[in-house]
Amino acid sequence: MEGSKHSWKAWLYLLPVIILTLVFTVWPIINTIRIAFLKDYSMIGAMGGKTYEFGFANFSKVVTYKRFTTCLKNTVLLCVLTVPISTMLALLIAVCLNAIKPLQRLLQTIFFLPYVTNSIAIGMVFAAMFNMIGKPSSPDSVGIINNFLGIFGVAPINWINVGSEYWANLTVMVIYIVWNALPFKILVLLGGLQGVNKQYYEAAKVDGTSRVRTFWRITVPMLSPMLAYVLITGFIGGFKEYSSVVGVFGENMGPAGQKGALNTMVGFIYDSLSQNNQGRASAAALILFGIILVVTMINLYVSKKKVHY
Amino acid sequence: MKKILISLLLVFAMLSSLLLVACGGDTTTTPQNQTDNSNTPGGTEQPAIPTVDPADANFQVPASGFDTSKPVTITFYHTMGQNLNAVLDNYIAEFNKLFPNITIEWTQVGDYDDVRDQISTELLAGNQPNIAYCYPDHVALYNVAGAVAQLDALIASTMTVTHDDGTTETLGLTQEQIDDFIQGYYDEGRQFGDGFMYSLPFSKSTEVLYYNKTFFKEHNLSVPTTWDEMEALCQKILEIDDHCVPLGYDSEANWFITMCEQGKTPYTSATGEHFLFNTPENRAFVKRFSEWYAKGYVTTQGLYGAYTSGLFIEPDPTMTRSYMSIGSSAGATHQRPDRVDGEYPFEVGIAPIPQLDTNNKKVISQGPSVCIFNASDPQKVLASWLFVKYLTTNVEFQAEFSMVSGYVPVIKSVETNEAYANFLKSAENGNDGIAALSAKVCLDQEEYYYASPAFNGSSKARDEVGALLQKCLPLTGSNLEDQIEEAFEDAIDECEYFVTD
Amino acid sequence: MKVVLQNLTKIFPSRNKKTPEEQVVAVNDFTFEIPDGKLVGLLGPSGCGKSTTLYMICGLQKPTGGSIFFGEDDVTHLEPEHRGVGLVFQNYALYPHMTVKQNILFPLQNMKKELMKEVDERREAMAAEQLAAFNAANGIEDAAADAAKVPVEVAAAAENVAAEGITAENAAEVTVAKPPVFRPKLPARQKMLKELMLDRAYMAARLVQIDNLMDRKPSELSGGQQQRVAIARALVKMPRVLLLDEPLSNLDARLRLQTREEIRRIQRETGITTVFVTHDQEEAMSISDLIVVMKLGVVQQTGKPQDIYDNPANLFVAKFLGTPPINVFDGEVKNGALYVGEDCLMKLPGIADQPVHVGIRPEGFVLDKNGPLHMELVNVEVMGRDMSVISKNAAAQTPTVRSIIDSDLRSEIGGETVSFSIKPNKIFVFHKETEERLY
Amino acid sequence: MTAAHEINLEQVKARQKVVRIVVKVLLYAFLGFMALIVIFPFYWMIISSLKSLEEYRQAVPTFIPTKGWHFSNYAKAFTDGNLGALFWHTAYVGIVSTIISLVITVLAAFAFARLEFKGKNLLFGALLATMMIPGELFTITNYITVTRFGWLNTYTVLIVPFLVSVFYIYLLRQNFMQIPNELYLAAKVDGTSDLKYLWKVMIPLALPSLISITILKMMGAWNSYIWPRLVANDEAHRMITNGLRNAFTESTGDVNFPVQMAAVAIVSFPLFLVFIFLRKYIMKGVSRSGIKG
Repeated sequence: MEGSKHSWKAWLYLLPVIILTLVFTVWPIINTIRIAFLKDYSMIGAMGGKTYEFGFANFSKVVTYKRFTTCLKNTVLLCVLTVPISTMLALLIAVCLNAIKPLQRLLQTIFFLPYVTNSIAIGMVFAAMFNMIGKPSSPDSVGIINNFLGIFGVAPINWINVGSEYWANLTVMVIYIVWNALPFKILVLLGGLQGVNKQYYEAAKVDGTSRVRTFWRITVPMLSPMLAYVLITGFIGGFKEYSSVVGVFGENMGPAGQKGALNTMVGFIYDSLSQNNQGRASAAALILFGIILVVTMINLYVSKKKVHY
Repeated sequence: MKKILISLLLVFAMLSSLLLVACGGDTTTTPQNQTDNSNTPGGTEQPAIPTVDPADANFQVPASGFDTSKPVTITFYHTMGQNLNAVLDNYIAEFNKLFPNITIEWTQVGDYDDVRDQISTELLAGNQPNIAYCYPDHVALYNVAGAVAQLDALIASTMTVTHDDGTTETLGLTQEQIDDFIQGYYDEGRQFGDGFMYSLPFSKSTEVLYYNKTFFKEHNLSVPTTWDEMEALCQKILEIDDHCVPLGYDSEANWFITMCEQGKTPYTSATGEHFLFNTPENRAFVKRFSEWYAKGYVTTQGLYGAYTSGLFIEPDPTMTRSYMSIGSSAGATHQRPDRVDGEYPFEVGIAPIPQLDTNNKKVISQGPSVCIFNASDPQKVLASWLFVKYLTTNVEFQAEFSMVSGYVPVIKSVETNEAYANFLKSAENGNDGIAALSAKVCLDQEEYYYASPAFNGSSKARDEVGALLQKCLPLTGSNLEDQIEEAFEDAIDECEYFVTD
Repeated sequence: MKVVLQNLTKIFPSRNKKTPEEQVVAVNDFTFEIPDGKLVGLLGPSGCGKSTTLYMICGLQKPTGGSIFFGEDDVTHLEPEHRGVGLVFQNYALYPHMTVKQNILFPLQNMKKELMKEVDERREAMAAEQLAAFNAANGIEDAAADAAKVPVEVAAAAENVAAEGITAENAAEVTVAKPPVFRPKLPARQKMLKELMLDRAYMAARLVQIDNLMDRKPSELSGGQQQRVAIARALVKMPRVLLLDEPLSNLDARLRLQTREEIRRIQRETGITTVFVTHDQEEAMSISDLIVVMKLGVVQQTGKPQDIYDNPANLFVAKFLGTPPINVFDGEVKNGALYVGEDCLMKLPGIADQPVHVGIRPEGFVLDKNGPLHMELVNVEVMGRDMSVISKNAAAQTPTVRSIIDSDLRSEIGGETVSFSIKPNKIFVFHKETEERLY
Repeated sequence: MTAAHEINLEQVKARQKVVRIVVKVLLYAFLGFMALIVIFPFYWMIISSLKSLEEYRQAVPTFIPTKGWHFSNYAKAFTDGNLGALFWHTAYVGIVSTIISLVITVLAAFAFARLEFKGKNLLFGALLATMMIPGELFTITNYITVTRFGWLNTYTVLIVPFLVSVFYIYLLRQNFMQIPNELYLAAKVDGTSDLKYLWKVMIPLALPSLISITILKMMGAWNSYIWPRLVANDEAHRMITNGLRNAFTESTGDVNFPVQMAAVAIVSFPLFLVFIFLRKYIMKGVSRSGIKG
């Protein structure tokens, strides 16, 4: 294609996108960066005529915050656990779905349901399932999951109530996030699976390849572009996890008595925003953006190596 | 993919370079009025409210007064549900009979925090409403931008305003009207440290002690008036029913702040050093309640996982139940058990909450106030003032609103209202009159109300002390005191980290 | 390994449930025996069921009726992996993310058990050699006695070694008591297995001459090379039967000829029973030992290519084989003689008078001034050694008739008309309706 | 062939049959179990919407409503929350924003996929980078911008700021890149203009993706909450999620959950129907996009 002659046309087609992005994305980013360097900048304060000194005070304040490492640890842990698990689970479900004919359509629809279920409902359900209302020892209610585990003789576990351990909270969060992430991933991977040429499987069958080997040596490599795409977007989304923690633990971001135990980076940004400290919130957001950028770079680099086109 | 990699790097570089260019300009949105409203320093421990000269208020009544001919529209943000909106509409119709030129557009924004978030953002673009439901710390936040009108000049104004039907009223509040307000509620509008009046009380509630009257009669237990009596009572109740949790106290934050007030120990201050609650006395009562929790005397909404009223109204004796529940007086209807085949399983009694020292009785005052925002057009402020004055001083409105909402009126003269009077009388006929009973108990405690100091960040203090108590109650072990001390320091650090003047 | 198909049928149910009769009979009662070590071509127009038959032989398709035998085994309902079958797809189906070497090694990695047997046999042989060398070095006379013991000891040694756990020492006690101890030194089994697999892979690669492309990705190879990799992958596990699905259809003309020969050579060298499917009759004729001509799921004729060419069972087979294709005329048998238009071509004793199709091979025409068949000359194409005379005749079913004549006789053609006599073995007569062969 | 071989063959066939059955059973068991886990919240939403408030607030959650099936909740939800109006507002915003955004996305994707121009990759990289920034930061700055534009309490403010979704441009670009370039060159040769080519060739080929983008975009409009409440919460423009949140709060601030769940169920139903009908397209759309990463 002739480069220059066409370029004005291309820019014309891109005009709407560029204008809208400039106004509603780029300007806020610039404003965010500007504010990030104004010590404890508050928009309301600026309205009241306060002035703010320029400098890295916000960044140092964010990094030295007692619970910064907790927020970072929670975010990274949630991300590193949920993205691979949900991707692998989605892949397994997609492969099984692809392997059956009867009931396939019905199951496909069921697996898409969470996409349509309202987030308020999800939060309530998880409370009902994992909540232990009443004294732990009393027979009142130890929650549906504990009753279910009780059948197998497992003593009721204190998942999210007062005095629950970190690992129990984390498990509930992982289940919640994986449950939320599944439908879209299944959709994408199932779509990808149907795009793979059937003859590779026939060739493998003739060569007597076991199901497991076929899965690892043919299905996964063939789907690698899709998997890379799902993992990268998964990590970007994973690092911005917040609403799911609020869904399960409410504004307390942790079980009763442990406020902020499960707080995430975005949760920390919200804490600053709720105190109208936009300066510190912006600094935290930039740090988070830096982390996501680095992680995405690594992902892109790794996927370039592993992914077959 | 390689191409995208490089472009991402470039993008990051581009963004940071743009920053240096852009950082010079500062958004100089010119707010409506540019008065400096930083909190004047000073103010003692439990600050006596400094007297101010109305002439210094940031809103002065124009000489021409309120122009009843010119049409003016004012907006009102609140959190009223369906049934309360109906009451509001009736009285707006009444108000329009007096001032046909004022149109009132109200919006139910959501809960109280929604109102604060909405307004704190609208402020930035200068299109905040005219009147809004508010809590003291909301007003403190708006004041950072100097947005709330100080009412002193309006209150003091002796100008007269003529209604459509010819009758007149003084623009300001007559001394008689001021005295009609319940003192505790009225002062709430003036404890921002600078002595100016920022809000009028709208409808209030407090915390009351709901108790299982039938159970108390059966075992001839007396209603506790002090925390020591409460401790003994809980012990006795546990002996009767070891399966229960004698007391459910819904809000941990209220409990902590009320104990500070009752024990006259410092909690926060509107000026100077804000967070003062880390004192030996406070740690002591927290330790005491932690021991109560260990003995199974008490639980809270956070620790129980649901409203403790659920425990209180539990009809089935085999399930965990509570025989006392301290909660909002407005939530009386939720503290009443459902009828079991036509009959109430037990009768609910209501009493004031226990006190530390009976001659320094303190109980929290909750419920929304209303504040008026400065506006470029003074007529809007005047119209808003007239409407707010109308709602807070009109006996019929205060009566009807209280009866429907379960809140209590802010003015004493409501007792003269005949409808409200026999509403109170209905307190005798058992659970059906529970709302009336709750209102009566509130009215008895009028002079014991306290309001905590309000400053930008006081809501953070409230959240943190609530979380602090919630963390300390379940603590056990030999080094309980150290754990509590550490929790207190942690809470103070958290407050100081997030709240920056 | 001979392959026997007994009244094999395959019926695909109709697409929508409501109209069951719309079902497709892909293969209809196909009985045929593929002799061991032979190269058989399944030939027919597209949609004649040849590919379906191939897939049924390899097990990817389940037959609706009939059965398939590999030698004595009835493999009809056996999964493909247990049949020991090598399949080459039309568009190769090479795993794009694997190098050529990995592609070829892939089938072997599924056969670790069988390969391990071979590894153990090799190890036994090595152990025996070392023992013999050991005895010779230590001058043990009665080698025969030791030899007698050898199989026992070596077998024991083999198991011990195979069991890995047992050390070499106790193997020694069994053998010579006093003299120096004999210890077989054998590399680890896994390493030997790897080497065996690599050997097999390189052997297959050399067989198809792509051993220099082992580390390339399929996308970097030409069509012909990919084709050969696919064949190597099919052969590496030494299948009992090799199946090729239109192996040459994706290649350009020149490469097709060359690869055709390759396939023939490979099949000859390995002596493996091979079935390949094609719609190109020239390809089938050139390299198959036997061909099966099919039409709409029904076998028309089977046999050696030359026999079928010279002796077609019906008009379809005659038309299908041979390039340039056979010329067909509307003819008539009248009282024992065959007439095309007015020309009487030949005597046909014993065939009732009836209208017939008359097929004449292009090479069946002989220039003959007073030949019986008179044609209108259209054109002459000289193609080096022979020339193609294009002529017209009212009775011909095709607009032009093409005959191949030796180009030296170029001078004899002139003027408007040309007349031929017909070689008796190059003319066939078919029944008008059934198109069955009469003469 | 020896008899031993014969038995071995029978054995293999028998084992093969067993393996096939076992695999089938495992497959359905796994899918069934996962389906149960996925559907449970949806089931709980429906069940909660049929319970009375008291039963809902009970400490011990019940699987089946014991205190009567309250279908009245659905009627109450529809009337109290005036779902009709809310529904129309959300649908209007959803449809209009989807249509405009589709046009923009198609044009942008076409430019990125087909045309060569300086800085193309830089621009695309920049767009991708914006996906990484947590959106919460933009809300306030954008609020000031839209107020300056005077768009408050209009449909514009609900539609315009979200027209650009980088994610869908990326999806469509992948899709367009799979259409062989020769088609474009051939079209150029016979003089068809870019737009005609786009309309005649590229859009029909990428139809599945376009449909899946439309559906996913509509769902976005359905779930948006913070921005609509901030900028257009007046009666004439209130969106569903805002309407739902406080339509059922009683005077004391307690939310009547069962009725709210009923409203949520009513709202989710159309989305569910849309998915069922266009499932095939969504599947195809998404698959075609990812192959060439």
